[in-house]
Amino acid sequence: MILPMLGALEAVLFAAGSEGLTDEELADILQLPVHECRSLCRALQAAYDERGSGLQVMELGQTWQLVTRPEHAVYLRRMAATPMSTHLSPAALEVLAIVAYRQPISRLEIDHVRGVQSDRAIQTLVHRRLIAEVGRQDAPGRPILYGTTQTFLQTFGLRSLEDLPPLPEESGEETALSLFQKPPAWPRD
Amino acid sequence: MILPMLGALEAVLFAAGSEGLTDEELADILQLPVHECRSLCRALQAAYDERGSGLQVMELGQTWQLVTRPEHAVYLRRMAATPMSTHLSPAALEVLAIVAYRQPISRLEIDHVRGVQSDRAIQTLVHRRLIAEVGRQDAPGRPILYGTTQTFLQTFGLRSLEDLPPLPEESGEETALSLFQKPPAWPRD
Amino acid sequence: MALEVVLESFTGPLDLLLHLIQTQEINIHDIPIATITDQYLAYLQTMEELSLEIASEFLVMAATLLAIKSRMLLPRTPRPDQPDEESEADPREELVRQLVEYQRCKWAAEHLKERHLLQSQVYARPPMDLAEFAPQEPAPLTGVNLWQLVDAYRRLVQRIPPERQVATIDGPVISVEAEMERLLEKLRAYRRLTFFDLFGRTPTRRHLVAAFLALLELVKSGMVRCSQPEPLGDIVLALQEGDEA
Repeated sequence: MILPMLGALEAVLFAAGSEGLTDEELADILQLPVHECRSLCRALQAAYDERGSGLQVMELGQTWQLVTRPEHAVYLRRMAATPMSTHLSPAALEVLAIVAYRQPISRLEIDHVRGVQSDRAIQTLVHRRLIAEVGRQDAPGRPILYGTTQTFLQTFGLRSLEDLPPLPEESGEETALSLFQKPPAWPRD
Repeated sequence: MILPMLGALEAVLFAAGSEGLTDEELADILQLPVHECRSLCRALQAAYDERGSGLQVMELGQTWQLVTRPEHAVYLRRMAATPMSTHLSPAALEVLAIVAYRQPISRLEIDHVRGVQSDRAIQTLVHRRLIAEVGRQDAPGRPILYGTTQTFLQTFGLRSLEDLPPLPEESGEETALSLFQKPPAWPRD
Repeated sequence: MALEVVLESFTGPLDLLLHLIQTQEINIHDIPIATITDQYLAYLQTMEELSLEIASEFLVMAATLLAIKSRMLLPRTPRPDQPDEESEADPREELVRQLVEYQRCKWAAEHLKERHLLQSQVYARPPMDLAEFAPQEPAPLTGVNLWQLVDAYRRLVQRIPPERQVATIDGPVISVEAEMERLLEKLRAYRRLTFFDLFGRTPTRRHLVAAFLALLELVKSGMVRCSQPEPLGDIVLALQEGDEA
């Protein structure tokens, strides 16, 4: 009985990330009494320790979390130092462009423009300090608003945001105008 | 020797999360030859499978990722309160299948296989980044040629296009084969 | 024709034909064209009776089926201008070839659907914040320039399906109050901005007017200070210290 639930607990803690989950949240998700969740967590903890995993189950504050072990910090340091790639993925570049031209902008608005979820790309850009939280939207949940950073300006050789090339009017908005409006010539490469 | 590195690999894949890590990045971080990284990943994969973990090691696109197992989706959905991933219409799936197996392919050729116009389905797929323009056909009007993307591989849990199952052979129908022919490089079975 | 068949949606004429063939377990390579044509036409008729829109491709296929049917009725004689070794090709050949190919497409689509469903049940976790492990600032980005960024945006705009504009409806009234809030929000984030930072990318003229009025209001109420460090230079706007904390 406990074994299949151990796998479920593992999956749930994994996906929860650095926020962790409280006993009560776990009880709710796994549909188990709180005390059973606690013993399940301890069982998983023991199992991880036993097999010398690179991860461990920790009770931090009031939450259970899956975290890396300190002995692997050296690899994480190397990973942090050598960025996963020196260039940006097309998705990240797209998000960066949206933030640059439409800041301040929320994650939801970015998702809406792109038609796909952008969490990952946003996280990458925040991590690379190309965008940062610049405020909160006055809306339910007070969503984070993103804007570009000083690093962004430096990376792209801009004095200020004014230096961003103007864009053609967006499609969908006042389509009639586009008939008479010549899009600026885009230099290639 | 391999055991301590398994823990390191686990920690590093955990930290990379949904970004995943390529063979080369792993080699760089773990300071191991690329081929050893690959066997290490496969060893970790086997270890996870063996102990019935809630997690699994997957090769998606060109990256190794640590992800949850589908059987725990019920708990994760409860946790994330995420809607089921938006499904694709039958028409979009048809177009995607044609592009996946016959890329690069033009809209006209897609229309021809389906016997019906595919503009809208193509637009949906482009918008969702499952297919993209990969070139132009050397024909009048230089029509756009479509191919699948990295997102496609990730979304469908494929390591590479080679993971697509071979299409059922049509016995004795030479003509049919010629149209849905696989590129010669693809492994049979 | 059963009603459930009518209500089922077919992605195209080939989909419908394949459905008719499969439900009757007909050999795809030897289609009884007269029967299938009748059934196909009956289907279209039912659709019409239900006032369902029939895509033009369905009608083209109907014409094709009728053409094949009539050619099947004609005696097949070798034509003198085509000294073919065998008798004239089967009029169904092209259609069969299309159907066989489409069948494989359906097979592949079904397979992809299953894979998609399976993969949608797999969850990853967001990448860990490695900031505490990073020795200093993340390594500078290389190999990307401004034009790539602009291009990315332009491509994005192209990729987004154009909204079908049926009628022009005047946009929402932009309130000066809302604009004041927005400008303040921006200034709170940046502390100091030039005039163009604030207005350079205002989407429409209406927005621009509202934003400008809002700025005047803010200056009047003393919440924002304007200065022009050099003659004809950029106007610098700053949040009045101590006012907003």
